[in-house]
Amino acid sequence: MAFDAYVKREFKQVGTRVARPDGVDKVTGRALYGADMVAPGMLVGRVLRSPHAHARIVSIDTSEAAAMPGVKGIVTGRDFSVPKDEFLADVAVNCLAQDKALYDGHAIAAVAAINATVARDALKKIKVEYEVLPHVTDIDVAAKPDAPVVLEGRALETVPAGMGANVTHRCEFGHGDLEAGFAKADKIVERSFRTAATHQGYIEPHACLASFTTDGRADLWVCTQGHFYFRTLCSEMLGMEASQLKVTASEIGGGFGGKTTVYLEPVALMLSKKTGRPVKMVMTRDEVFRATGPTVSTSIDVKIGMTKDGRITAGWADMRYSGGAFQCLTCEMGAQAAFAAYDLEAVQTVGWNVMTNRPKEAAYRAPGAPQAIYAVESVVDELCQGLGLDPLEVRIKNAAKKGTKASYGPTFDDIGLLATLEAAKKHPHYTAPLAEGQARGLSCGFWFNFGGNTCVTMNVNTDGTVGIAEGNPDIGGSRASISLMAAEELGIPYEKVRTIIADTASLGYADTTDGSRVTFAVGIATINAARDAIRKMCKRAAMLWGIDEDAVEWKDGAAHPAGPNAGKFPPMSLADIAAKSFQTGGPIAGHYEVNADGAGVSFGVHLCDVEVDKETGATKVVRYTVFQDAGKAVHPDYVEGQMQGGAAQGIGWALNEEYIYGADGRLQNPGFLDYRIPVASDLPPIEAVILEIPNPGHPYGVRGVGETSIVPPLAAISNAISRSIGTRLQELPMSPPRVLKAIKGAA
Amino acid sequence: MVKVLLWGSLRAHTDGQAEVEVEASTFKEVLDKLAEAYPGLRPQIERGVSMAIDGRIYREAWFTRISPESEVVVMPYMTGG
Amino acid sequence: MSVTVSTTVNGDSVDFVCAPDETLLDALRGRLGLTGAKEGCGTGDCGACSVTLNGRLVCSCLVLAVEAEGQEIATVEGMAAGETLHPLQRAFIDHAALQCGICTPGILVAAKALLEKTPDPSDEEVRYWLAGNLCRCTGYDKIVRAVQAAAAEMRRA
Amino acid sequence: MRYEKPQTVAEAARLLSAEKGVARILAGGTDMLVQMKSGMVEPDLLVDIKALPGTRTIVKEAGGFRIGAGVSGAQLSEDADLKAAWPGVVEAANLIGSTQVQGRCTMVGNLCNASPAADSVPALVAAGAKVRVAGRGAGRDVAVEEIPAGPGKTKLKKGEFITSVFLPARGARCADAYLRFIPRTEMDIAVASAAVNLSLDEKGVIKDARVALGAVAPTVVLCEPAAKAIIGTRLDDAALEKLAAACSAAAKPIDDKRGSVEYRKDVVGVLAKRAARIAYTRAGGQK
Repeated sequence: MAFDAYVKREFKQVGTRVARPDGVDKVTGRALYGADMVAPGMLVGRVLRSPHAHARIVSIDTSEAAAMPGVKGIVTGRDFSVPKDEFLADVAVNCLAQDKALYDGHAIAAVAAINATVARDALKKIKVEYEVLPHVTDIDVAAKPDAPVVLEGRALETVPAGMGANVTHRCEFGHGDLEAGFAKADKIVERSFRTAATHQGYIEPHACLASFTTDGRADLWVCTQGHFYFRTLCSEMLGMEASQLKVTASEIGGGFGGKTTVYLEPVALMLSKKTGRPVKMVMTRDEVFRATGPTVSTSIDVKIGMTKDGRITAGWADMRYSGGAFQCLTCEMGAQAAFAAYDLEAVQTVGWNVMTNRPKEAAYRAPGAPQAIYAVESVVDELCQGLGLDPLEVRIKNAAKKGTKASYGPTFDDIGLLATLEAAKKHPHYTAPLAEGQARGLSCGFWFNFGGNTCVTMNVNTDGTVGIAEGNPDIGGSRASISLMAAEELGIPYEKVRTIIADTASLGYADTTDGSRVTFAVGIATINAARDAIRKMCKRAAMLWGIDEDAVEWKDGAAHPAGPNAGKFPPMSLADIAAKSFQTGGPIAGHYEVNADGAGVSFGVHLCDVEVDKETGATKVVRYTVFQDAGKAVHPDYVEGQMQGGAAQGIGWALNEEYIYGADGRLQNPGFLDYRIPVASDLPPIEAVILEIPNPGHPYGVRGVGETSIVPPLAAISNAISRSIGTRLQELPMSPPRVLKAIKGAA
Repeated sequence: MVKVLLWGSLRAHTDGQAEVEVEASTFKEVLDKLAEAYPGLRPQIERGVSMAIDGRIYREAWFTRISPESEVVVMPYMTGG
Repeated sequence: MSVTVSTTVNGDSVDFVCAPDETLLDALRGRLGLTGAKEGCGTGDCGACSVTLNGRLVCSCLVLAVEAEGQEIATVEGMAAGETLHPLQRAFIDHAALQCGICTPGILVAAKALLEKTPDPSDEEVRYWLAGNLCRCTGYDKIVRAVQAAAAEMRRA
Repeated sequence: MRYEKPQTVAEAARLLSAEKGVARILAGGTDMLVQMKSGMVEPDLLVDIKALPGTRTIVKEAGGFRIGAGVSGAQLSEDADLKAAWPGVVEAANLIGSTQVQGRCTMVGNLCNASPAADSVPALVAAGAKVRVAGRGAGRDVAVEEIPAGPGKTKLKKGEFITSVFLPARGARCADAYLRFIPRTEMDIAVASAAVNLSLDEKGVIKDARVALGAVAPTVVLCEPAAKAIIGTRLDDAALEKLAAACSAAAKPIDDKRGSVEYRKDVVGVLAKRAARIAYTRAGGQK
């Protein structure tokens, strides 16, 4: 049974702001990230990448490079057999191109050499003959029947006949009678939006160290969000058995979804296999931007009808997403999320995927939702402006709540949207006077959250301390949260618990750190592993007391005689029981394995004030407040951190971040200089208001919090800008040239 | 019998019906019966689907019990970042 | 053709051999095993490799290792005095000013340089001083608070 | 690659002219190392000029300031006299890159990197600054605007390099200012920029002015019509509008990832107006 019901309780430790266990390592420079590991005899691997957006690879001549002193091995796509499974095949082809280079930066070949200089020089000696093909990077152009075809034959059965070959998927959601709904509206607004592809922008580039031995075993040290999934992908690509590949997750320098798939890792393993030496590969920042994880770029039409008093009568959206040069199903998430915040009688969303000569999409924090909700929330806001209605009241009036039939199908259980809206309404920010030239915007946001496969082993040490092994790389402080939940359940101090992330050989499978799942799902496993250990400890106490094990209960970190024996013996603490464990049957450990469900959806509301320089089009965010339903906040500091961090990424997306392609199909801004993520001086303080509406699907009421916060900023800022300049932009980012153009266009 | 709600684009394979009925008592049985009764749904079911049962989303839990009065909604396989 | 460099790192005299075009960052990480400074971009845009060179805050990816000859380098590894963390290091833990932590060493070195020059900075001064240190996780809010808390503590000391 | 750190100008000149391959100067390195990393430049010889006499100091000379070619932005900001005399030049130099980059970057490097968007260059041009060029022969002093030849190119000959920049003496009622536009608050390359240097008479009328524009042409633009637009005025609104129009007209920018032609032409005028107001106020003019 994969479902653990919430039971109301008073927490002693959960909810406190303890120091994170990896804190000292991280402030002293001791923490080891992907690029920080070395191995004796290690070689350096580098990748040769396509300078073309789309080209047939006629030939690759590696002979000259291979003959260079210091070059120990070279691999190309031919060294890998392409898996039969289409999804895996795409991942493999993305790691090393087969017959075509599909985007600027697509990996073509890789070299292992004695040092970085030799490796770099060797790349220059690899001769690749390309037949340059027509390319397409714009989604609307790519969707046309006469567009250059990125890959043939990739359309699913979902695509109607007559579409262009780049259109690979269609999905549709919704309910009710749209026509009747629009007929009831007093005002209908229909608009088209475009959003640029953005990058997760983690500061740590992808890095790994692979070591393959001649007996077919391998070790991989890698910065990843999911080392178990990396093991699956790499072992399939290298034709290995999973048990022969041990993957260890390094500390991870940010992921946000972008480190959920492999790029360098199978290549490093293959180079190590070929050379018989450990191979380290680290991407440059340029490679990170050109070849890894941007979001989908989108083109979205939205139509919404509203009555004079602010009731939404119907909502419709058609959203084209491009996940780059491969099949991509993210449009499904966007099409489901678009209207999730509203209680609607008639709603329909249609999602499409269109291939373009861009890098393969990787998940980015609530993948697909920010774009869809930006478009919907912009139109809702325009309706409020047009009808002279308060945008917060309109959202309260139409808010999805318990019993609402969600636009994506199910009926909502307990959800926190109304609570966040009411909190925003009561907050001083909403009524604070605005300075001259400032304007306020708001938006709702939504994300599903997931659970997934999780294993936890909890070892009770003989000195009364507890070690936890879990399988999810810690991106934002999850070891602290897991230790807190263990301490709470066991009734021992937080300081007595140490949580580590086990390698793939030491623990059962864990799904990737994604879908805002870790505190939720690992939490369930941890609490249950603790309960398992407690059962065992009660049994040991019963043996020591010579009473029936059912007559023992656990409270405040100790076994107590209960029932007829109550009070007969002094309580026996965890440390007392642990100290005698060798004499009572051996070491004590608790275990739990689960594929957790019941994560519970999450809503947020963001309020922001902006100031637009009407002569330059520059937007300054002057005040920002995030309201989010977090369920029980296990470690409030890191819950706030997720809310603030997501907001900051959303602000960057709204204002300046974008993939810019030239007419030649090459990425123009593959660096932090021109891919402009927010810097400290760009942002105001970001206030985070946590609402704790317990998730009925978690024993402590925990909900995922990591993703929802990136969803609302796009529309919140757009809505504020539109109120500041008196006209609405329909394209992201709202960079100064676009804003100035809109101002001039409106004048 | 369980009423199963299908998302819009799946209805092409059920003669336009948004809701179909199958004889099933678990997640897995729902999918098996759907694939049997509506072969057009098979490719999507093989790609993976989630299922919301009484408002809670399950990704793979084949043996989750479903009662005749349960609200059952088939959804695409959920992914996150 | 390699060059021998004699320099001082965190108060210790060290020698290493490097290529003439090798960056100080690569030498610190690769030759001296000081991996606290991180390479986030290699072009001076992210600040993760921040160190001080004769007390001046620099990106070690934009300094050649040979330029360190006879100079004094300070890195994050030199911030704590034995078991005692620097007030900034403690404040970053106490205020949850890090999530993934990859930018943390660079930010700590930069913030230390700020507080040595400006013991009582405004929030705006902190934000502008740290504009060259990208953090993608936190939205900077808790970082600014942690720097201010450490600054207050250091002023009291 | 060879790395050399000569102790004399003569030795540096000898090294540079003797090199048959690609020779480059290393001062702050904040552009050079980026170019080396990207493979844009692969020097055979790198001559570090920071050990040459006078390259690390700011010295008063003839009432003005001689600033060594190795003086960092951070050093400039710490010189109170220089800041008081040439606030626009110092603020322009201090806009280059981050705090970290300020620890190393130099105005001469900014000039010789020859980016049209270099922040310190319009301010130096507006200031009427001169650089001292060394080479095999005798040194010569050259106006800053004579150095850039186009994006990435200077008019320096093989073996020549700049050892210092000279900012002239200031009289009363003089001031300069520099503004640039970037999308973020920091860390970007200028999309457009404007420097204004002016002097007032006792009544607050502008006697003399120099206006220089950045990032709107292949090289810095010394915009005489813009200066004329404000000379003889008290910087009234009409004069400011004329100034902006003259700057927009003189701008011959390109469309690129950082901005469009139209945007740059607009914004350069806005910046010139704002910079002029700052300079005017600094010079003691009343608005």
